[in-house]
Amino acid sequence: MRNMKKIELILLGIMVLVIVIMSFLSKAFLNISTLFQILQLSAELGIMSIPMTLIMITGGIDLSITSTLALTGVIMGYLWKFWGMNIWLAVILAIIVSGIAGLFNGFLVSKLRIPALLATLGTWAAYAGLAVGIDRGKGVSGFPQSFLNLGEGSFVGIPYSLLIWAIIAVIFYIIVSKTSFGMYLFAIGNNEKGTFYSGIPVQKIEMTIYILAGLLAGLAGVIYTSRTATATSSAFSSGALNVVAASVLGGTDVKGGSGSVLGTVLGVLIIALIDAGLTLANIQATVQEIVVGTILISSIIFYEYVGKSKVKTIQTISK
Amino acid sequence: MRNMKKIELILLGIMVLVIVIMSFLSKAFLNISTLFQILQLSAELGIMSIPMTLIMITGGIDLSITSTLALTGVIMGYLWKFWGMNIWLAVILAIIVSGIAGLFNGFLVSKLRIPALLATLGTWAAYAGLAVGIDRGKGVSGFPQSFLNLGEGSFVGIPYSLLIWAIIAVIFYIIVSKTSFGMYLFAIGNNEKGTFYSGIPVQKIEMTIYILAGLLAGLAGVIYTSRTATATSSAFSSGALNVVAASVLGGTDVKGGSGSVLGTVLGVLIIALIDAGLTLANIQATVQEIVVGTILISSIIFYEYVGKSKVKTIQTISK
Amino acid sequence: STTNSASPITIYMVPKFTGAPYFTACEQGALQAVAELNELGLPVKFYYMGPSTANTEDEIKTITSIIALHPDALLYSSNDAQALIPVLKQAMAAGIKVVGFDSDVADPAARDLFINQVDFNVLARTLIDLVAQNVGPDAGIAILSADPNAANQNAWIAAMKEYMAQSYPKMHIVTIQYGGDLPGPSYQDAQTIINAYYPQAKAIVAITSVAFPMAAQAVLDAGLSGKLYVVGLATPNDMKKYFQAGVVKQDVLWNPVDLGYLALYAANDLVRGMMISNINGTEYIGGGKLGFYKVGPNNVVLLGKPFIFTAQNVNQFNF
Amino acid sequence: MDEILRTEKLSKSFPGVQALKNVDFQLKKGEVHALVGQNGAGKSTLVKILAGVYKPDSGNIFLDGKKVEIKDPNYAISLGISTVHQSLIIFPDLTVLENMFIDNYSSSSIKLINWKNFRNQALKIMNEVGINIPLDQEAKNISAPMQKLLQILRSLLKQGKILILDEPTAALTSDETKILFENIKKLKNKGISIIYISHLLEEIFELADTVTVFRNGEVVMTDSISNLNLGSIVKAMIGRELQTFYPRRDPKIGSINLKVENINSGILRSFSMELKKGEVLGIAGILGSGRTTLANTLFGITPATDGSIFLNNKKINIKAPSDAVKEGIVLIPEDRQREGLILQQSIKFNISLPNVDLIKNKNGFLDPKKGSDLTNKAIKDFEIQPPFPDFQVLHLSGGNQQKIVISKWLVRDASIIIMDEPTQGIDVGSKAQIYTWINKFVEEGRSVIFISSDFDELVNMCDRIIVLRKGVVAGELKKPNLSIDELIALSTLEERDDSFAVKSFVGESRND
Ligand SMILES: Nc1ncnc2c1ncn2[C@@H]1O[C@H](COP(=O)(O)OP(=O)(O)OP(=O)(O)O)[C@@H](O)[C@H]1O
Ligand SMILES: Nc1ncnc2c1ncn2[C@@H]1O[C@H](COP(=O)(O)OP(=O)(O)OP(=O)(O)O)[C@@H](O)[C@H]1O
Ligand SMILES: [Mg+2]
Ligand SMILES: [Mg+2]
Repeated sequence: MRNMKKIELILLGIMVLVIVIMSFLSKAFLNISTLFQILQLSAELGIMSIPMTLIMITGGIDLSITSTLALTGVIMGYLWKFWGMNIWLAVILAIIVSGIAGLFNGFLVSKLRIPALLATLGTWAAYAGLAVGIDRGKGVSGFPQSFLNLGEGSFVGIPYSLLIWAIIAVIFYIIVSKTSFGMYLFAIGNNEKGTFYSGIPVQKIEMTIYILAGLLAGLAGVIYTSRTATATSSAFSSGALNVVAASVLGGTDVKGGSGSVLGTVLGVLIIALIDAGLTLANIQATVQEIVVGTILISSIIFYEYVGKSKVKTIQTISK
Repeated sequence: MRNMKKIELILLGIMVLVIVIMSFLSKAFLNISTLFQILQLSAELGIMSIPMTLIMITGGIDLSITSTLALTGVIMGYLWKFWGMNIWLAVILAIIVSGIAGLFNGFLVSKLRIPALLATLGTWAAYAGLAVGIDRGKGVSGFPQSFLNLGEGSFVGIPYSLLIWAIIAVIFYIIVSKTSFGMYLFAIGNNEKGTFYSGIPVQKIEMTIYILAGLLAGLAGVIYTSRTATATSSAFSSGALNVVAASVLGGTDVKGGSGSVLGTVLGVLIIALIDAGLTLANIQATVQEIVVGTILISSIIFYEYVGKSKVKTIQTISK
Repeated sequence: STTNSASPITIYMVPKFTGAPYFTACEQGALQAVAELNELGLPVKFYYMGPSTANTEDEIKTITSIIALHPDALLYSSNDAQALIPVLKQAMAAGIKVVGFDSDVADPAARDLFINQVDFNVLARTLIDLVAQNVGPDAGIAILSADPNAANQNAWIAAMKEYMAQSYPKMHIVTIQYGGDLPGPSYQDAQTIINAYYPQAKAIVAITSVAFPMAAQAVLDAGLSGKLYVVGLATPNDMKKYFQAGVVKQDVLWNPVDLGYLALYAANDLVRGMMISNINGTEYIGGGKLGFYKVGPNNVVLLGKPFIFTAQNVNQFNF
Repeated sequence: MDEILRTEKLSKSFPGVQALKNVDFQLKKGEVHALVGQNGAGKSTLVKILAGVYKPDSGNIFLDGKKVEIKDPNYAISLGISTVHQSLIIFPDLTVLENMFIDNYSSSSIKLINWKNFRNQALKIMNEVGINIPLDQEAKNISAPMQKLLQILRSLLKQGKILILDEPTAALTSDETKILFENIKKLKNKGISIIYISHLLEEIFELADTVTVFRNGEVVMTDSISNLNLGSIVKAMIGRELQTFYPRRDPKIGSINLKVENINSGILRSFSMELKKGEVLGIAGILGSGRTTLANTLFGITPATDGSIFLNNKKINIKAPSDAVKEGIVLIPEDRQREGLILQQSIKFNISLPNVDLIKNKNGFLDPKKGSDLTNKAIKDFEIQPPFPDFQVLHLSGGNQQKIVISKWLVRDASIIIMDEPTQGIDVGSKAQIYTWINKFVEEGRSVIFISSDFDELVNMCDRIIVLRKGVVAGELKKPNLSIDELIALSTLEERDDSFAVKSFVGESRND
């Protein structure tokens, strides 16, 4: 396992550095409500990256969550607009559907034992197809203000979506680091067979995290819909790989067995702050992409190579 | 190991079926030059999916190739337009750069032993960032006719890009199925350590295929630029997962050790024909996404579950 | 609140995406206006910033960051008629004057002014009249649009249908394809039209600046120059090649340089309170060298009539 | 004594193997019941069924007289059956403490873990048992014997009614074995029933009350230890009296073939040796003494960091296995399945893989016919069963798998073959065949480096034996002064352990 404590500290250091540099580049940066406004835009990414981290700790991956996000929004919108359903009932039903989408992933991965990359590659295409099929590219808007408040409103100055992200992060932080469920995730990522031999219901646990990923992608879909006041199948087109990238930047190991919720949250925050900071400093979007790409690749090399003790190539060839 | 012969036959059957159904749905479908026109649009996907198949046979993956494609186009365009370089010299230099991009992937994967998914996730972001950074989102157009001929022209009625794809497919078909190099790919995918113990230079082989992937992505980038008459960093935005999906549909196993060039070619053709056929038959694009998604997920389940002898879950849990 | 005329003001211009020659032309116009205003002792600090691809989320992020900088005015061209409404309302609430250009949002309350490049009814009529003149009053036409959510394009399509029913009852729309404002897909859609709908469709009407050159290229590639009529909207620089090749006879557009110029003047007028009211209560804005413009219902300002570029006049323009 | 567990006509088969056939087995309260049998006899399969890992094809299990269906490992644990599996089950990235409590599964897995409580429990049990492992180390950083002890501790913590130990001592040194035995006796006195599996028959005589012998998936004998002796158990295990089976050879030792001077690599410290033509050179040592490191260094898996290697007086540079193969040096690796074979592929694929130079046609393409010819020759020469080139290696028996590893190298003209534990987990007949090939190989003037933990085998097969201890040469024995006692003395300074003698005809434990 990587030394996550150390990685978390490094990430914290990077974040502080980013904030310091950015606040030199632009005065606007240090304003709390500005920061909240900016971070709010990463709430969906932040929320989805948490179950992604759990899944990656077990050695899995879920490429389908951004399709689930779009699917949830579209279903919600259609239930409300064309079936005349109460908006909150539509929200609940749509989130249930997202849970079923997660369940299906879990079924493919834990019961049929299809490699997660493969299984969720398939459902990524299938759920996206479904969303486009329902939506027919048209989109729904005109939601009632009560629903839009979710994306617009705030509590003691903190936007709801940030609050929701924070609450989820705290809950999952506790689950991952303080409960046996969390320990099992690491155990599965380390040695799935051994975990099973130890009497731990591996399949049930895997199933659970894929369902959680579906549900949280659904929740993210609802927040996204509310924030943009539109439900469309092209929602969150930036895609699942960005969610994976945020977790990876946060120190999660794609091979499984390592990762932390705190690291992932910091990973998302760093990307968001750099993005926003460069815009605030009037630096072109094009430069931003280069900066983020470079940070990602260097952190990967750092975690994989320098972060571990340097070992002979040949030993690691055994995978 | 999957029975690739059988999978290839099934795919061939599906392709014939698709052609028959589609020609009932639309008369335009059976016209040879129409077919060529349609298939030409899949040439880049087809070209890139071949090295992807080789990499996946060894148990790796390359998510960065679509970024490499865009990067190559942009570099070529800029060398030509702003440095006043001869267009063909620019093409060659850009393809060399794409080879270097592949080399860097190979270095990360085979020397630093960073898992391929992780390494190429990083370079995916980095190369895309680089492309956007050079391009600044502006794009280059107005290429000379001699260059555009590559994307427009044809030889005895067969578009050049299709010819190039076909030639590459034949060469790689021979490499994979008739040479020791091909044999080593399967051996690495099945058991990398055991292959190394058999006196085979595993790292060199891995390095080679990532370089090949880079070079062919570069070639695809040149063809794409010529065909669309524009070099832009947003080229081929449909992404690497589609390339992976085409290989998977063609029977390549993401776990490594299985796959065939013929299967992959058939996979690409089937997707292209369905896409085009449904469009020709006036069926909504939305339905197309559903159809392709469904085919993908069912083929995955078929290959992984039904295609192999049905084994008790418990045995396969040991991975 | 208005600002003292002599003190400098800050204006941000956010295009759908940076890089398209069309938006670069808008930027040129805005820069001309800035230069004039500075000379007049009305200093303006001007920034041009936007996403690198036509991505709604990135546009929202950019605008959110800009709000934090508290500029005096914001010019936008929206990627999504719905999703930008909340963030634009935020900008207005923050005391920023919001002026749309080129592409509006669905809710007039989300901005102070919208500079409409051209009356969409007039534009639609111009296009249909050109088809009638060149192909005949009973032509079947294929439309190549951006994506199904694009507000402008949808309005034009609706107006075309209405005008056809009125003036050319035998003229009909054979198919509408959506190329997503991307060169590759637009080209592919054009090929689809050629393969599947020609000769039922005798004209392609390409109503985005990306789609038109791609449609022309596809017709050229298919050897249908002179047989399949292509008309549409694009910047003259993009079309010069096709005028030369003879595949395109007319290009309909407004002058995007003027559009950017007027949008900037409008923003300046709003910020400095330089709007002129006339006796009847109708508001006018000062458009510099372009003169005065009436503010119509829903706070829409109409730039003018469409302009038709032809092989004879196209070389007088450079944007 | 009362019965606690009984199986009735338990059967289990895997594709191509009947692992258990109508097994009737009875365990009494408070007894230590030993299971013995050759490799593949079915011992671990029974263990895995009792532990809930496998479901039996047919038959019943009774616990305290009640019929039970052990559907998964969790259920087995809840029934009071705790198991130390033969394979090392460890979570390398988790700490020792986390490893110890990993299987503390309860339905309320979302409840917060009380680490303080766990730590106290861990300290208490380690104190009781008499061992000490640093609790906050990551498990991968402790030694292999400690890892095994950790696994044993984990099952002791559960305080079940039945404890199953499947070859627990295979990875332990004698000190730890002693501690384990004391604890087993303590548990027995507390009334806990123990199923104990080992290939070391002295252990059986020290611990067991009852012995059950398995052969080919069947129970062939169950009896009280007092009625048995070593000979009767061995006879039941292999179905006949054991005879010697080492083929005779008249060594014709020639000039120096390979010379190694002062190499350092891994644990090996300035190691030097000479190897002559026509010689079988044995390498002896205990677990972790550096034998595998030596083999891997000479074959280029872990190249030497300094020193020199000469082949026929010419200095050679071996940086990777491909270099070694070019020089005619080949290796039969220790881990047959992971290092020696591509299990998913056919016999033909495996034989061809290192020999593509032999099966190419003029144009450089692989010639399927040449490949088949080469494979058929290997199948014939080495009597591989079944003799089908397209047969998947995964489904071959262990002995036949080993034959493929050996034959894939012997079909080419190697001049030096290094064999690392070549007879490990191999049945008696196949062993004799391997010995015959070794003799034939050196008779042609070539050389063998023979690494084995089976000192009997070394003494009988080698012309000379180098003994390693902690990476340095502890001594060298030459024919005719080869003796097991001397080897043991040299490799373990502290003590003599007669268990090696028994090991020699039962075969070493196999990791699965
Ligand atoms: N999962 C499995 N799949 C296929 N065959 C298996 C499996 N597990 C065991 N076998 C086979 O069942 C037979 C019995 O194996 P088992 O592991 O029970 O033997 P054992 O007596 O424990 O041997 P050892 O002394 O080597 O540990 C062997 O032939 C083995 O190859
Ligand atoms: N590549 C390596 N790097 C570091 N340490 C190693 C390496 N290979 C082996 N070791 C360690 O060196 C010691 C010698 O190991 P080696 O495998 O050579 O011993 P061995 O005599 O073959 O024992 P065994 O019976 O385990 O095969 C062990 O403690 C092992 O953990
Ligand atoms: Mg066993
Ligand atoms: Mg060894």
